[in-house]
Amino acid sequence: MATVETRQDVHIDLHYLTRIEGHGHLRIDTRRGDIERCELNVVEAPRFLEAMLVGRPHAQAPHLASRICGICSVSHTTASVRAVEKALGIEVSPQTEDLRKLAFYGEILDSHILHAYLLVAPDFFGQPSAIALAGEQPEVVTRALRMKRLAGDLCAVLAGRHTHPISIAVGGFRHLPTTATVAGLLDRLVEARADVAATLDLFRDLSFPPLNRETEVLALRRDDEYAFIDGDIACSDGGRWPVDRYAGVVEEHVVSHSTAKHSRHARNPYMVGALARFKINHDRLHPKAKGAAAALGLTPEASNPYLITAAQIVELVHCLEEAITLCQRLVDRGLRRESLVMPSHRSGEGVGVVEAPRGMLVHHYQIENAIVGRANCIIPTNQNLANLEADMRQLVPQILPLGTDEVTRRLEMLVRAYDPCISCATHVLDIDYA
Amino acid sequence: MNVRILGKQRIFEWVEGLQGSWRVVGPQASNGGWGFGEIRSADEIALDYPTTILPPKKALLPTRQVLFNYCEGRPEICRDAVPTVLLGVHTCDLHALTLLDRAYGGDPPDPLYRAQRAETVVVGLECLRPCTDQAFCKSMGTIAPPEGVDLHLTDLGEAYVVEVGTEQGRALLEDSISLPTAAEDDLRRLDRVMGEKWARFPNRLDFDVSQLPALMLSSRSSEVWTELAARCLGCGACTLVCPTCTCFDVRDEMDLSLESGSRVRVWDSCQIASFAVVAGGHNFRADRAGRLRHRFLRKGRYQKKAFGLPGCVGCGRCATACLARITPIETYNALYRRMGEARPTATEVVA
Amino acid sequence: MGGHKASRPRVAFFDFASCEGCQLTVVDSLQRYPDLLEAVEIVQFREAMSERGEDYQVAFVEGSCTRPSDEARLLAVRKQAKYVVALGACAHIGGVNAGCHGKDPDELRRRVYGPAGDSIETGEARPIGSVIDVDAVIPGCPIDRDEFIRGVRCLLQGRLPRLPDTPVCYECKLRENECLIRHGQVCLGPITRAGCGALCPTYGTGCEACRGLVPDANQASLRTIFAEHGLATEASEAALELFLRRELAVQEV
Amino acid sequence: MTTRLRETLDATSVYLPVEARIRSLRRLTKLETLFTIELPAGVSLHHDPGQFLEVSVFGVGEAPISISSSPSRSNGTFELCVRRVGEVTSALHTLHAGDAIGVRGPFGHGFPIHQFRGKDLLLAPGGLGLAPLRSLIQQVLDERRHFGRVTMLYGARHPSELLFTEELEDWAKRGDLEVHLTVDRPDEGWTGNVGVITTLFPKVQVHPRNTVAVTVGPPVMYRFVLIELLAKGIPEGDIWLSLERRMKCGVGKCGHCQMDHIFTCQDGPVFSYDSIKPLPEAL
Ligand SMILES: Cc1cc2nc3c(=O)[nH]c(=O)nc-3n(C[C@H](O)[C@H](O)[C@H](O)COP(=O)(O)OP(=O)(O)OC[C@H]3O[C@@H](n4cnc5c(N)ncnc54)[C@H](O)[C@@H]3O)c2cc1C
Ligand code: SF4
Ligand code: SF4
Ligand code: SF4
Repeated sequence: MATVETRQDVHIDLHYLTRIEGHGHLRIDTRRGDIERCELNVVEAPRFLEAMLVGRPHAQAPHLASRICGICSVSHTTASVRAVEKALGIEVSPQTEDLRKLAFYGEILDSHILHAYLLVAPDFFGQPSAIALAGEQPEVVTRALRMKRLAGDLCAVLAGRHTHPISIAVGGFRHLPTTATVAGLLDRLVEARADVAATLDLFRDLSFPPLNRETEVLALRRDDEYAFIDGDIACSDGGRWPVDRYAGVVEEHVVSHSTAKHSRHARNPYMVGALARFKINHDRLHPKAKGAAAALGLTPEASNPYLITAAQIVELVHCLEEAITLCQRLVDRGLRRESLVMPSHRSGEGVGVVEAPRGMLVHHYQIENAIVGRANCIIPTNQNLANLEADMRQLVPQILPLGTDEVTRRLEMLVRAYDPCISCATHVLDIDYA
Repeated sequence: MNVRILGKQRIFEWVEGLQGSWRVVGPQASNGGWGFGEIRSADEIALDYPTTILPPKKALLPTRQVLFNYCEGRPEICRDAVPTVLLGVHTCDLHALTLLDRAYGGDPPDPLYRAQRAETVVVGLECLRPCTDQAFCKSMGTIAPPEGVDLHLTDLGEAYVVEVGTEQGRALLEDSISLPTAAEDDLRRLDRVMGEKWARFPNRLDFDVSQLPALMLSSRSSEVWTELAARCLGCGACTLVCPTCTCFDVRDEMDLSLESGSRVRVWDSCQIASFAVVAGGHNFRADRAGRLRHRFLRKGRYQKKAFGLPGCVGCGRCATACLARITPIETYNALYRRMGEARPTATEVVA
Repeated sequence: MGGHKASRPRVAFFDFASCEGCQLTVVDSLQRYPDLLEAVEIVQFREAMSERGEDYQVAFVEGSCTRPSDEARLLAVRKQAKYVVALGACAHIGGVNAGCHGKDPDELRRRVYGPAGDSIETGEARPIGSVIDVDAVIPGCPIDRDEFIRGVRCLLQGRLPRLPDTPVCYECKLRENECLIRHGQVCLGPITRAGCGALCPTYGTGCEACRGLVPDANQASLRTIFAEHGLATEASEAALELFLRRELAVQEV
Repeated sequence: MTTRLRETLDATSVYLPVEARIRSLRRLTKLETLFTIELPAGVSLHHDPGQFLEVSVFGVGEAPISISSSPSRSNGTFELCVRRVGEVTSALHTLHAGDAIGVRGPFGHGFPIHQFRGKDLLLAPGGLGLAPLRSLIQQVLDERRHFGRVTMLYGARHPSELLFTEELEDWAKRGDLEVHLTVDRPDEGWTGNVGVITTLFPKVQVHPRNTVAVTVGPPVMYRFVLIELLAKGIPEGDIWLSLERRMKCGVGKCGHCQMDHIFTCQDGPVFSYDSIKPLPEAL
């Protein structure tokens, strides 16, 4: 960390942003209390996965797409299979939909637990890491690992593993767990209610730093459920569009200082992710999750980005309950072997949209003769970066008197609150001008 | 002769009767095929299975087996033999068990194998038609069960004939179910079923199996090995699925505290490049051709010399498993066809 | 009896071009092996902790090297660490980063980014072994957590982990899977190094060769087998390229 | 009364090592160390020269190692000369006096010394081959009167790689053991023969009818030494070798050492040349 302080101004040049996915570089310069520079740069090496999708047989696309990010690879895989399925006119069975949703809940649980407990919580306990926290509060870390293991097992039972799921395929699943295995999971999920309740207690007692900035939020919206897979794109300003029109809604463009593509909706920064989903879909939450929101004091009017973590806890409750319901249904009905649904045509264009742990994720493919001809991916973190900068611009002047160290700490916490996933963001590029 | 009748509707009853005091291992549906595994619920047993990927030997010699555990540096013997009924073993696999008994017997015997074997009662199952188009048990002389099988079942349609071969088998049967003795009519039907069986099995070897060891000896320097080696993937599938393969590797596994752990053995394969590597990096079978030849000579000659029984029982599993289409029947027959062409062994290094 | 227990080795994790899934798998391995934290002292792990020590003895490096600036960082790691372990396919064989049809990085960048991307530093994605000496490899995309733990244990004992030299088919047979090639699916198990327990075939999906080639891989025979099963198609070519592009190119030379 | 190590194994499990202790160790060369090992009270080794033990370092593994001392000098302990080449042998080199190791054995067939009595002996170890042969040499020296002329031809790659150099000097001084040394690559102080071991053969005269030859060395050495021995007219049945193979069990089960129907660990490792000549994979 190279930090120089002049009077009450700050110059922050933080090269080594920790406890986030990927390499980021934070630069803040103020002059006489005014912000001269406020940037979050992406320092991660470029990985042209979008371009690599081009020329691939469509069946391979989900496996390659998964490699965009190790932490939300179920999301990428699901978005990718949905894009292909829509392009080629494939309707999957209800059982497939259930299994996909279940794997998805596994990923949301896994990612949120990782983020809330292992990346964010140390800040609140004044610890530099979960490893240090494990020394002070072993039961907290043990609980986190226990829950994370269950979430990972949920993915593994359905798809072989969490990172780079194996059996989620275009048209269905290539492998099914036995009903007995699902029943075993069900028991563990039910037991995990106690851990989720303890989690709620833990986070209810934490006080999130203050910051209020009204911003637009975007999330998928379905009328039948709290949307994670498919739906319409909904905006907090009231707009609602079919996903095929994502391009008009989310306009991507290059911001010169950082080369992770920032996204602008209607040219204003906007937010995606757990808080965005909560604001748009709170009415579709499981009753227990609604209760959790109330307990955390989280309302749909929330405008403090630090509360993203609170929204994640609410989703934790929701996903656990939904996973229990789904497992129960699968156990009651029994699992049937189904062959993959074959495409009805070989060419087409499709948009797959899901709510990855960090927000709306779009995969858009053009398929020509079973080969991906064009691919475009919109990544949650890229959508959030502009909003995050806007938050920082508002926050910095307010907390300037606290001194460089505290400003840095608050900013780091803010960056972390967004749970940015720079691995995802750099499916395109890198710049490190420093 | 002690022959009983087991009506098919009573199979589940019998299996449940056994489950009281035994681990029952038998064929069951698995992964879209069949495999030997512990029968947890009687209706899992699938006695009409064609063949399995792995042979039933895994009940006696698990793919991974703890030799002993150690704690703070002190080894402790691990005795894990489980009283087992190995149910539904086809005749070729019964012959393979006889070979295993010899290979793992001897002086000294393998203590773990012997312990599990002593706790195992084997129930054979007569094959009435070839299990796959790769089977060649008739050619290998393994189409009829060997001596000393504890119990042996033959399918008469609506019932099994149960032949009691040993005292152990008799005791097992008496403890688990009470069955009527076969009637004259049953025995006549048994004769008829057995009589009809033979014609269904083709003879696939172009020569008599008694010539096999000599053929293999004279084929050592045959070009067949290099030809096959070009196709062979060196994957070892052929040996893993073989009911008579016995090789294992030994590994130490330890926990992260470096204080306790276990020594385990795992199935190994002579088809893997490092199988015969010694210190200094010298490999006694450095190429695939040499490894393939070793495997086939072991099947066709060495085991006969070492243990008095052929090392191949004609189950055909390796032929099914080999993606490169390297099959014993075609290999043996090709060697036989070319026997005239074979040159004297080029391996006398010192002359 | 047994090897002497040294003091806790200091371990650091580094990441280059990757999805960070391997580092995540390291975090996941704590779920089953919490004693890892007692066995080693993690001094640097940016993804999971803010503390940062430079006095590490073992460096686990995730990701492939793509930029000149990466090379300098790798050389520094090599200089400090007694053991450098490549963590995962990206570091080991270039991963999917290196499998992109051999496309020109400049062209890729423009395709994704337009002219505005011209200022971005890029380069061909390479395994870290092309820049520095690597002492050991934990292969896979992502790594297998049990194998990672076994590797750590070997290092604790003062020796280097050895990779199995059997192909994936070997473990596939041990798991009694029906062979996918026989059911009309492309599978690279016959030429891929085992150690994953044939995870993909067990989950109904052809092996993608993320663990790299097995020694003495018979690629020609596998191609014949594909042809015999009607699988010599774009799908099999794409599969061979996904992880093996670099290794197969070397094998052909 | 002591129980033989082999009997304790047979009574429990032939795979279960017995805990032995390193009494002392002596570094012989850069790669080789001589370990003096003590069995637990009440257990004795009772081996033949040429037999081997399976030596364990728990958590690492097991390796076959020849017993390097003779039964005649057992005195409650025995010696192992170990070259550091891989996992187990390297782990052994990290141990100290007082540390425990696991041992199983003795396994296999050693040299048939009774058949050697009354004969001249021509011993030709190469490199580490002296480790097992030393057991035989000590035994022969302890019953020297039973044997005729004893000649040893010993070769190593470099003077620094010669094993048991002090003993070599003592043996040479005795007068009843003819010692010829050679190295492939000499150093400054080397005044002896230079060249591979076969270059020593012209220096010795043998009575082929009454000579037993014993050669132990790396696999590549055998074919050349055999040519020399046969050229001297020594009958194939009087040429003895000890074969190295990968071995995982030591008791003819794991299959690694099988050549033809022969299990090297049990039927060998010591063989007469005529018995392995028909086995193409032997040499
Ligand atoms: C009867 C007999 C007697 C012996 N007597 C002695 C003796 O007195 N003294 C002595 O020092 N040695 C002796 N040896 C040799 C000794 O057994 C070996 O050096 C020892 O087994 C090596 O074990 P290790 O675990 O140290 O080496 P390993 O780690 O097993 O490595 C040994 C060699 O094999 C190679 N290797 C191992 N595994 C693989 C693999 N998977 N892939 C590729 N290569 C591999 C390594 O590169 C190395 O060169 C004897 C051997 C036999 C058979
Ligand atoms: S199964 Fe076939 S390809 Fe594999 S090692 Fe055996 S012979 Fe070779
Ligand atoms: S060699 Fe092949 S056919 Fe013969 S017993 Fe083994 S697996 Fe069966
Ligand atoms: S499915 Fe793949 S790994 Fe398994 S046996 Fe077939 S080719 Fe080998």
